[in-house]
Amino acid sequence: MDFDEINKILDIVREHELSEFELEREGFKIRIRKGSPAHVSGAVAAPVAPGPHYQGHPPTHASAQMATAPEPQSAASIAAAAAAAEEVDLAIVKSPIVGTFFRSSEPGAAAFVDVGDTVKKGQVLCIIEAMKLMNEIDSELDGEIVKVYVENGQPVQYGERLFAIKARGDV
Amino acid sequence: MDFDEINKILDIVREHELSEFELEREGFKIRIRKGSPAHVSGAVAAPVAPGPHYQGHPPTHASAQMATAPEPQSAASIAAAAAAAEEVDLAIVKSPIVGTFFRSSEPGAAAFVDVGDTVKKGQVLCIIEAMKLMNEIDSELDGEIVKVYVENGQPVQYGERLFAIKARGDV
Amino acid sequence: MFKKILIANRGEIAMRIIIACRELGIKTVAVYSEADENSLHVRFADEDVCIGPPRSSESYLNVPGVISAAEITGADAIHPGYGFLSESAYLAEVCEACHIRFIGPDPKVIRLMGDKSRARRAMKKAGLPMLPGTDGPVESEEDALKFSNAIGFPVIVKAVAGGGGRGMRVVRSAQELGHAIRTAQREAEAAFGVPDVYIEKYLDSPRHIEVQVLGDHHGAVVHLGERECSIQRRHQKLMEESPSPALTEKQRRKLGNMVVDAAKAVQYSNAGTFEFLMDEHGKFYFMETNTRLQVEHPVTELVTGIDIVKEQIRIAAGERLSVRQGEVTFNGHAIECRVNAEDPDTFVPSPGHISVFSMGGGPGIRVDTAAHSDCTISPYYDSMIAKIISYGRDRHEAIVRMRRALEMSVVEGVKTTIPMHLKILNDPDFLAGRMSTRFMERFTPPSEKKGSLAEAV
Amino acid sequence: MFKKILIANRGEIAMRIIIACRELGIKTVAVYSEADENSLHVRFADEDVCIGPPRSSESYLNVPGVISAAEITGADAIHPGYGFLSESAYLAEVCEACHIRFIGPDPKVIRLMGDKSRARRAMKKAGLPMLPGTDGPVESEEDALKFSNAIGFPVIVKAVAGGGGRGMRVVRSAQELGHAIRTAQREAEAAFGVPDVYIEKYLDSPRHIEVQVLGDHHGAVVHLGERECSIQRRHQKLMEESPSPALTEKQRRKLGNMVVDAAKAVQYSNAGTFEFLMDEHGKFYFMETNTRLQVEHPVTELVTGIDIVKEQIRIAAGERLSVRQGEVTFNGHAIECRVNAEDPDTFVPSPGHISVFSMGGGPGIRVDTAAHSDCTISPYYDSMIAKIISYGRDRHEAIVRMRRALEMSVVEGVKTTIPMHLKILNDPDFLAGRMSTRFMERFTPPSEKKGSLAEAV
Repeated sequence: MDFDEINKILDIVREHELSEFELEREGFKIRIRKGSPAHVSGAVAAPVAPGPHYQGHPPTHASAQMATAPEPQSAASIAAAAAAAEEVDLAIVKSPIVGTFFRSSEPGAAAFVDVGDTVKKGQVLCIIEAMKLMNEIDSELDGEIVKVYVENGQPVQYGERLFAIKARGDV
Repeated sequence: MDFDEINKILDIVREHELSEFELEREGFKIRIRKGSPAHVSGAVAAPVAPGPHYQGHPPTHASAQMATAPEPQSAASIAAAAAAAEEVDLAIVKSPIVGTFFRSSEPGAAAFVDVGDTVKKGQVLCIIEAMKLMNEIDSELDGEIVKVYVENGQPVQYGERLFAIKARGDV
Repeated sequence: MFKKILIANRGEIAMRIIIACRELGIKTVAVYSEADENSLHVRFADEDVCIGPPRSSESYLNVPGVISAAEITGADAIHPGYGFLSESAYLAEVCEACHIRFIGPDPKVIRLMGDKSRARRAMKKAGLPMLPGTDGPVESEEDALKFSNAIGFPVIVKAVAGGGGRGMRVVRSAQELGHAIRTAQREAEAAFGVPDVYIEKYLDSPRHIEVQVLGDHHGAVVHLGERECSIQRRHQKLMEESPSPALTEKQRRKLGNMVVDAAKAVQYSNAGTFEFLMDEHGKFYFMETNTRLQVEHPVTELVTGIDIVKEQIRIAAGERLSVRQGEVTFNGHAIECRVNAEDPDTFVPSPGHISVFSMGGGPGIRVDTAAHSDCTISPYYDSMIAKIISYGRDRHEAIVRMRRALEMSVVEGVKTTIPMHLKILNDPDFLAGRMSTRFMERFTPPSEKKGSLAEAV
Repeated sequence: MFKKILIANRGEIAMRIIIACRELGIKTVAVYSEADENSLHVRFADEDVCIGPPRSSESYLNVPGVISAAEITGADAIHPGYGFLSESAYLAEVCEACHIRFIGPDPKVIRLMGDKSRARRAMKKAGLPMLPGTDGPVESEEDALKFSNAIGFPVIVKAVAGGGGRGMRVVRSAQELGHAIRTAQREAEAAFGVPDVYIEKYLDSPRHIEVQVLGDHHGAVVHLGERECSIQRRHQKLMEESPSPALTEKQRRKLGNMVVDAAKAVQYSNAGTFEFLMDEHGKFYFMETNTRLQVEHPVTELVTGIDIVKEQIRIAAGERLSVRQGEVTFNGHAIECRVNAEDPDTFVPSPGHISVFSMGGGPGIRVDTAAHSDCTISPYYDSMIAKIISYGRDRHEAIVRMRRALEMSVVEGVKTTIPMHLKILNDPDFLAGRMSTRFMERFTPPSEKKGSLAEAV
């Protein structure tokens, strides 16, 4: 059972609008609850209405929809929580504008920063070109670059992740 | 058990409109719940989301709609169950046709039957006039008239309640 | 004008009639079977009466139930829609006896047109062109050959007592004729006990063209142009349009006038449709008259601007037609797609609960439906859940609008024929207006092609 | 023709433009704010780019964001819709500089028409009738009286530096004039620091009549008739129709030709609307030109059969107008109701989650919307959630169709203005076509009536 398989199961759960799915086999057990809250023994859990999703969402956006859906107690959100935990100490630098992402000041030049580099607050991390203007994106903290999300020359939207930085205190 | 098999099970769940499905065999267990949330032991009964009704129902039909809605755990169905219990020993004579309900053979004549009367199988209970034809409605069992639902001269629809009869065995 | 109309139907057409009544300020009574208790037509009518259990034969086809419902609610007219009792001369007669107005032609006309051989004789007499055929059974192979040569091959040999495709043979040359007659006779004898066969002109790939008429009770009849309904599967129309891409203005006028004359000859009143086959040379052959509103009436409404259902009601109330022939104008082009709850490939019905129902809208799109999010398509009745009708300045615009409206429609819970419609709308022959009643064969799974000859007849 | 168009808008108008692009076979790019991630326009566009946070000033009004989105997606044109950047000469100029086609008039024309006093001078020169007024501030009470007598009472005294209703006085007779000028001057001085006032003809109950034009880049301009938009509340149009019940065929032609000449005088291209006030004597006075698509364009589309948005795109791509003036025909009558998520009595916005959304359909009904069941109306933007447009052979049919379409519409989760529209549609004055911009005062709660004078100006 890997993430592909789990994703397949989650697809099934969504497609069939299941509220609960449990599968157990030798050395393996999975249980998923979705949408409506789980009422477990003794607990007085407040019921949560299922998220207001438009069901006719074209498939291309389906995953995005799922990821952004407010489903506080669903398996999907538990997975998301795990992912968040992983990044809990990381600062994510997001693009403040729409444009094209460049990692260096000009073609052929060295990248402003790379994974493993230590950066200081105010240090240029990248350039985003918009309307022929080169907008320098600075680091807002001291820390270490642990991830670069976008490839050189790729377009980025507003709010798109660019870098993950591990703050100095944690280095 | 692979995805094909799971899908087959899900088809069965959907086709039969099951709310829960559990299968266990050596080294394998699957459990599926659908639609309404799970209530497990000790749980404080939670409010259940209303069934999937068309919300735009004009008020005049609201009650009818509600009563017929498939809401296995809703308050409405509990009320219905109570009503059913009250009448559990009664035979309800419903109108087999659309027409006008008459309790006697002609204006001024005595009613065929009245509350408290004992009737025999085959005895005329009332007349329903449809297309100028007087259709006699007979009792299908021996028993006692305990209720007359419709007033003399009133129109009745198909399936509308006319009389309640307490069967002989219970008298 | 009527005060209250009972609608002896269900689904989108019941909604269509309720809409017309609302626009005319007339109260409505819905009748329904137990399966339709929560249907929109019940919700939107002013009154409603349950007339029977789910089976149509005991509810929507139940004449005493319908009449009694009209009596207890005090309705002064009945609109039968299409299907069910819409071509029931009996209902029309009972209405007459009960002093309830039947919104449709006179029962005598319904009866005449319902009897195919009498109708053909009457229409032939009234001047409509007929498919050439031997008047009676074939007497000898020689006569048959002489006749077939005269009308030209291909011809079709048909059992007089026939039906269901048995005792039928398409003959493409003189050499095959004798053998075909003998085989057909043997089949006919085996199947129906009567060996008699007759010969008729066979059209290989005809178009289905029909003409909409309206007649009032003052002797006026107008035609509202034609509809092309060649896109069919097993005689079920799937997509209709007006005007036909195959007709010239002159043909339209000629065919229309011919139909108006024929309708006048039988004193036709209210709405009706005269159906024709059109061969590749542009010649028309009368098939039959539908003495009722058709499913595809909206395409005519869009190109003429005339509300056919409201005209029906006004006519039945004794009013004069609101237009003369010279005032009927044809603008733009309209196409209708029947969205059925069916598998788009196999056409197997797909009843069930619709969780999401949203039809594309915007410019040039009309949607006639009784479906909605969170409704149930019951297995008891017709599988059509909506009609999407597109309108454009020309055929191209009507097509592209239909295409994007279908693409933007969302139905979840049941399968629909929308993907099939999109296939048709992208077919080069369809785009070029090259259609015939055999068009859908290209989309039919191979297993179904067998026996398609019989179907195509 | 363009290959890919970026739509710098949201809501129903973004959907409307996507629809036009699909019909023309052009790819689309949606831009959206973080609040609109799940909106229909994002779902139905071929590509989408998030351009900023919910606040319009940082997203839908963000010119660099819009231009960058066009650049990274390779869009070759931008359609601005209405509102937001639609009348931004700056966006049009940046587009020019970036070799992206702006779908709208030339930036110089946008700038000219956006400057009200320059626009009035240009339009006066081009022959449009203006509301009579003193060219500059009132010099003396004597001059003012002479002028007022010449143009006839009532007149309105307005602060030159004015706004918001302060420094304004309606004067109905010569006796009141002196006092009114002095009061207005004092108010103006207090409010703006400048006591200057001027005098203009005051129309008590004018109609709002506007003329739709289309101009191509080859010098051709046509008008598509007028729209009557007198049903307003605080200058917000609520219901529009075409044609106006107040215009004769002759007036329509005269007004239309006048506008075409004025548009040609400023080399107007693409779609635009010339707004007028009409007094009780049928005289027109130019107000302003909207250099963009209007919310109410569908009523014109329905009576002319011309798809204004597709024309806009074709014009911007350099094509010639698809019709000459003589080919523009007007058939039937169309009415639009703007369904807003607002309290129908107090007009307080009612954003929130829509659980059920179903608009009435059927014959003669067009629905333009980006709402659907299970969608959220965000508080950040305009409260309009749908436009229902009805079409009929005549005004009566358009009205009864609109009425039943509204009655059959279901929206749950937010309040809508549907009940208000139904009130209007049942109002005897509305039914008789007797309207003015003061029409809505009868439905306005008393607390709001104060200050309505200022609003009505």
